[in-house]
Amino acid sequence: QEKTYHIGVAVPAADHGWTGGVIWWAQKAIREWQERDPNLTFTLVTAHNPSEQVAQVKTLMTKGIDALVLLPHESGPLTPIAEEARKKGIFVVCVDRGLLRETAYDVYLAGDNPGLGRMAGEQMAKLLGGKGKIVVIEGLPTQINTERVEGFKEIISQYPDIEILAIQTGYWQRDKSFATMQTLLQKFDRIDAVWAGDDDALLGALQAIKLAKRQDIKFIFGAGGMKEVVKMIMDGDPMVPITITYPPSMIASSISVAVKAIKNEPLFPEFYQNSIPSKIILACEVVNRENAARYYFPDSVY
Amino acid sequence: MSDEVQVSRSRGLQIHLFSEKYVLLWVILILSVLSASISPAFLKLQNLMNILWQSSFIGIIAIGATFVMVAGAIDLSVGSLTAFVGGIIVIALNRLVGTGFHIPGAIAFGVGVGIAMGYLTGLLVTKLRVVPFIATLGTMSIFRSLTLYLANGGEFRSLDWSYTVIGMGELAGVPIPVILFLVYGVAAWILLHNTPFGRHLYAVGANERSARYAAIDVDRVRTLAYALSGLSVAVSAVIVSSMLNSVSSSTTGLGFELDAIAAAVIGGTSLSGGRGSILGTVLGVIVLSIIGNMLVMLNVSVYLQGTVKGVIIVTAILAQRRRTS
Amino acid sequence: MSDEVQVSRSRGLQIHLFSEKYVLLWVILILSVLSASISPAFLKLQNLMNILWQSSFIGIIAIGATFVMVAGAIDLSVGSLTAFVGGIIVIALNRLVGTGFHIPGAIAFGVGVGIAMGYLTGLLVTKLRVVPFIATLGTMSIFRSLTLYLANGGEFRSLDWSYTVIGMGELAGVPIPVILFLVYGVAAWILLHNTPFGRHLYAVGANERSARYAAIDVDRVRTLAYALSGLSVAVSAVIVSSMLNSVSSSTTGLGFELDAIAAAVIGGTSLSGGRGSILGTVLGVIVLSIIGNMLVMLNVSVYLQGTVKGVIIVTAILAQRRRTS
Amino acid sequence: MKDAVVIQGRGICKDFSGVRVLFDVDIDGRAGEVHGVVGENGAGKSTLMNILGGVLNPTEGQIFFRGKEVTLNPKKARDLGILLVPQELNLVETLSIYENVFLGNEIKKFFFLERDAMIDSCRRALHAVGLDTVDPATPVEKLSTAQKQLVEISKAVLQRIDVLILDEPTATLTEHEIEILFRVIRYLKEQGVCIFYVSHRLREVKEICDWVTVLRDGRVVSSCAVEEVREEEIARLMVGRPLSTVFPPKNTRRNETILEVKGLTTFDGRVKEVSFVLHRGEVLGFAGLVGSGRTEMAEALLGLRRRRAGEIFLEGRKISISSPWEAKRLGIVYLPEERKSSGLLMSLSVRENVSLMVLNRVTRFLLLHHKEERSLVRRDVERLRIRCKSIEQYVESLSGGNQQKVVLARLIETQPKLYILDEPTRGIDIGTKHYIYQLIRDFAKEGLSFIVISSDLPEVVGLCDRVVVMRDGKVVATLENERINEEEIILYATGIREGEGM
Ligand SMILES: Nc1ncnc2c1ncn2[C@@H]1O[C@H](COP(=O)(O)OP(=O)(O)OP(=O)(O)O)[C@@H](O)[C@H]1O
Ligand SMILES: Nc1ncnc2c1ncn2[C@@H]1O[C@H](COP(=O)(O)OP(=O)(O)OP(=O)(O)O)[C@@H](O)[C@H]1O
Ligand SMILES: [Mg+2]
Ligand SMILES: [Mg+2]
Repeated sequence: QEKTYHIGVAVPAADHGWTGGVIWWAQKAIREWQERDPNLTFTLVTAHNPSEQVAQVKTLMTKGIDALVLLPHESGPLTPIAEEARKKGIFVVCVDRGLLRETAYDVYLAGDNPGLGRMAGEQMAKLLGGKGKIVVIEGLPTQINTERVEGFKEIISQYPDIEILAIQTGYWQRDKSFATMQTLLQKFDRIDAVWAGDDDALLGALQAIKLAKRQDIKFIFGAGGMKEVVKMIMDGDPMVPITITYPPSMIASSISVAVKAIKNEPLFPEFYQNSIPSKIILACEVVNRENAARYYFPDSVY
Repeated sequence: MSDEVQVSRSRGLQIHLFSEKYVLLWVILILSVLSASISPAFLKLQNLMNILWQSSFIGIIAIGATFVMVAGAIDLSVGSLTAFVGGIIVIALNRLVGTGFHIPGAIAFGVGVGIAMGYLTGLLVTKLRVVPFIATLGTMSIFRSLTLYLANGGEFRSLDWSYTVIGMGELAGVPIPVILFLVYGVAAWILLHNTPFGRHLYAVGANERSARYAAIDVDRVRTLAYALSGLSVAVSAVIVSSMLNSVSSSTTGLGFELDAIAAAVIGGTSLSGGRGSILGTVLGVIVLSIIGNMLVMLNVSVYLQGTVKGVIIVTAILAQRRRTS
Repeated sequence: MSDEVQVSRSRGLQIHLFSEKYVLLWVILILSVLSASISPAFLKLQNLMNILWQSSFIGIIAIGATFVMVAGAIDLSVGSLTAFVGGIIVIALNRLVGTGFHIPGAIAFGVGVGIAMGYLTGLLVTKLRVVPFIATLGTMSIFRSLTLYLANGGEFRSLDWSYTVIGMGELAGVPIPVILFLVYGVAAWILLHNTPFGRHLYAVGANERSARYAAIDVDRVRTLAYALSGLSVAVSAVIVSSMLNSVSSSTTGLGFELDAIAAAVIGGTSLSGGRGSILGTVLGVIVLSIIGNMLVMLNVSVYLQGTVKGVIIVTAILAQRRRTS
Repeated sequence: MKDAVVIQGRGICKDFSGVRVLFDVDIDGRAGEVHGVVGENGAGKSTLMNILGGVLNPTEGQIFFRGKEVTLNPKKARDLGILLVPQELNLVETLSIYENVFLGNEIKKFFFLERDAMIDSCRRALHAVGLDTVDPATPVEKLSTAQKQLVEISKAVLQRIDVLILDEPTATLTEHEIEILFRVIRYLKEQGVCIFYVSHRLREVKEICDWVTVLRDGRVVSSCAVEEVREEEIARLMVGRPLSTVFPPKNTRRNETILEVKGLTTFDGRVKEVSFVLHRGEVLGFAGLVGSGRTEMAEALLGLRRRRAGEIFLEGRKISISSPWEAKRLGIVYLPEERKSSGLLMSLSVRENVSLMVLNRVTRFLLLHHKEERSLVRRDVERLRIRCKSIEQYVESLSGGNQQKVVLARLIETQPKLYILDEPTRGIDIGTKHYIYQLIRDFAKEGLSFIVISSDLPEVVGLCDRVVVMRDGKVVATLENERINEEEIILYATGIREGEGM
């Protein structure tokens, strides 16, 4: 008789498009793995705040899991429970948001938020030719957002001719970003470019710009790699030249990593180490007109 | 103690500029002057239009909430119902594309669904006698979940971009949502303040027993109040979904319930029923929008926006010095 | 018609297993049997402990909310106050590290801050006469914003890991938060049901005017109810912050207010004041926790969890068939 | 037309949660007849009236309207022309007078309200009940209890009605308004309206009614023409035993002053320059018409109404009270006029209501001693003859008079230096009333002092040692000894005789 495995997947509840994408990708990976291997069972849970997530992880542990794929609501709050899980012999894959101590996870797989901010800054400088006035539509006031914005500001500060007129929040939501952009457009008569910290926010802000028929804004770009935005880039929308990936599919990769690890298989045949690397940082990639097709997943929700 | 209650109500054209009723106008004026003096762009006509625009979709929902609250109940489900009805409209629209009447057809369908859902919620409260708070907390959870399920956690995207005309279009320089808001407001005002039904809403909310003694069908009145809330949500869902030509199953409508109730309460509607007015609610929504607009205009730090907002709201209410628990 | 008010209340030791009061016990039993029959792991002692443990921090806040609601008011600020007090505790703890009394010192400080904030909110409602809904909506916004500001949007992290003992530790196999919850519940029960102050809370909530005429210092009573809510939040903040050994400024406590109010209402507390009990609230919280636990145990699809949750909550209330708007 | 039976109840029984409160009641209402219904508190009068008025359904029995059996509900009752003025007033406080009067029956044009038409007819109706100075657009919450009562009655002259049911309409009214009310009743009677009239004031019943039905413990014990019975006989039938209706002897000694009020004036002008003294062990009556400012005077004294001027001395010390809570600390307690909105905690039990002000007496080591509390409440329930199934019954389901007794019991337990009682016996049956008078006298003998505001003139005359008469917020006379009689009081209260230079 073959051994069966149970894997718990804990992610935040969808409070904006990206997290919605995470859930979609998690379900996709779960479905695909279950088709491939009937001995695998999964439980996917979503939480609205860190304490709820801790409670869910506890319940998963009681239910009995072999591996835990955890996208922590916040890093600090989930560290103790992840550590506890690991002590019980559960294989912990920590996704996207780090945990405080290395003893809390076996594998850390994440995007690079400060890197994303820096990359956005560099692209902004490049596209503007080092000169211009910009506004930033930032996200929910959280650690991730702060890291991105700080990274962005760090790069922009190296360009004395680029002025950040305002940094205001759009909460990573389309309608809120729309309203924020609408107001900023009234406040500033000349804006050269806009950076939205997220592709959902970008769509909202773009709508506001179009509606105001503002000619001064040369371009706007976001981050995330949402399919609508990738499509726009692919189709050569003049307003949206690029975006920077921060793929929600990282949850799917993490699930695969967890499966490989508990089955004691190498990551892929050509990978000569038997165990999984303990840290995997996904590079941020710039999506532009040339390479956009490779980032386009028409049936994804994000 | 209600000893110092004002003795006669201002009627008809008699206007007491300093009476309780007009405090909100003063609040709006003061906020505007403040914003304008720091950032002159605030006073641009376009910005004022934007404020009204941003008020429109919450405003219409808040009008619905006013009916429910005047009747002594509460509706927490409006936010997730907005997403649900919005999703339904987009689905219907996409199905009907090519028939030529896909936009009116989808809207009519959505409005029907909105009214039906409101009505059902009403029945839950009146016939099955579930306390309004819990009944609508339940439906809030259910509508959101069904929406997520229908969209698989993603979004509903309309296939016809011309649908955005409703949310983004203008008529003689006035955004269509603003026109809808005003028309809806006037209709609601007539209904609440000038028809027997409106009168009955007040009676039911203020004193259910008296209403019953006066041969008013209390359950029917309250159920209809919820149906009106459903209608308002549907109208708002049309605006929201057409504005962005899509509906996000996870975020559309998030927190609308709190905004709508807050607007109504700021406008003088009592949570315990029997008091409230459409004008008050409309002004309440505008106050909230002005605050939002102002925070961006004055470039207040995102971390401190909540403090500024909280302080302004409390101060605005303080200026009215009214109390109903 | 409310003429057919039930005539006698179950008293003292007399137990009517089918009376309204015990419906929640039945609900809990049925949910448990259901869960256990599908997933036997549900009945593991550890899981039942987990359920209690999960109930603890919301439960303590819900007890505070019960005081406020019995007194006819409402407190929406509990969630963000949890984050605020939690943050303050972690800051104090980090400052005091090395003094040897940093943990008790920080806790005492946090509890003090919690009570003070609750008291101030109470003054806002009673002395400045801001309607409770708006006053606490304002403070909710303000506390969250101050927390974000203090943490710069990030999180507060305690330097001493031994702090987690409170939130994660066990005593004779029982998690410490559960012990705290029980002790707090018993203390609250004594205060609400066995002291003149508790009786005054009911009086104030049942009819403010009558209470005032009966020589009760209504403002003081209500202010103290808010202070108790602040105390409860502080105790809960100790558990939450030590459980996580850190506090997230943006998400800790998010939505606690709705959970706490829902638990109290499920437990029979009226939103219009004058009715409610500690036991009811505690059972209400446990019902909510069981639902949460069950959804995970039974592996319900994430998109449909909301529907299941909503349906169960409404059904639980339906079983009680009670109505207060 | 006259004497035709309009409405008829046959074998009416009513249960409340399994407990029967009406047993096989037969009752006839004839056109052009005033039918008095009397009985002790909790006898079932209001329940019967509510059944005839369509707001309660009988558990058993039939109702016939003009010979046809009907099932009543509020709407049906209105369509048949039955109007009920309930004991506990049922006006919507936040709506205006005319809105209340037309509630559920609005005048409309197409779908819209016809405000002016409603205000006009409402004004005429108010005029008929003597409220000519009141604007129909005034919110009801600003009216005094008596005015609200009159507003309810005004509905009767507005609509075409066949049956009018008045449940204790005069409990808060003074002689002047009662006269107006009687005028209205006589007018309606001539129009052939059938009127039911519930009252504890037997003198009124003798005066206005043609027929009287006596209820005891939910059963009809007698039903006969009014001429056939004397007042004392009705009382005996009600209670089931002979009653003494003589007031206890008054206090003739004059002790030291306990309270002195000088020039009390409120901001709203309802109380002007009120001065009086109260001695220890004295019962001081306050008489006057509705709106004469007696209630306001009490409220101003307690700080519930803002004072503009005036000094208050308690036992020679100048005091300034800003809330009933402070007043209680100083030994002054107040019985509010309106029990429903200011006295009772409807959602709480008899026990919790009665013990509310004396919780400190049943507290041991900071905790409530439930057994002591219960025995304290049981004692009060017994001596005031509060009719309730248990002390855990919600006061909401008590009869009106029993609710009044609950509030009174709460006050009596406090035993302060000074009581201010506003309409203490409102709605209380004659049996208990005399017990209460005796209690007041006993307390007075022990040195407690009383201010009794009352609209019941025989009560003022029979109970009080001295009587202050107020009119338009001013004290117009202070009567002592043999000058305390109904005639004298009415002369001053109505302003026919001017004040004596006060
Ligand atoms: N809703 C109710 N639920 C339970 N019992 C009730 C209810 N209403 C009335 N009762 C009971 O019915 C009995 C008769 O009450 P009713 O109000 O008819 O008395 P009443 O003759 O009008 O007395 P009063 O003179 O005090 O007004 C009382 O014992 C009362 O407690
Ligand atoms: N002419 C009036 N117009 C409007 N309101 C009045 C008028 N007269 C009295 N009132 C109202 O009457 C209320 C108090 O008067 P009230 O009738 O209670 O005095 P009172 O002398 O105690 O009479 P009673 O106790 O017999 O009702 C006040 O709240 C006031 O608003
Ligand atoms: Mg009665
Ligand atoms: Mg009075």
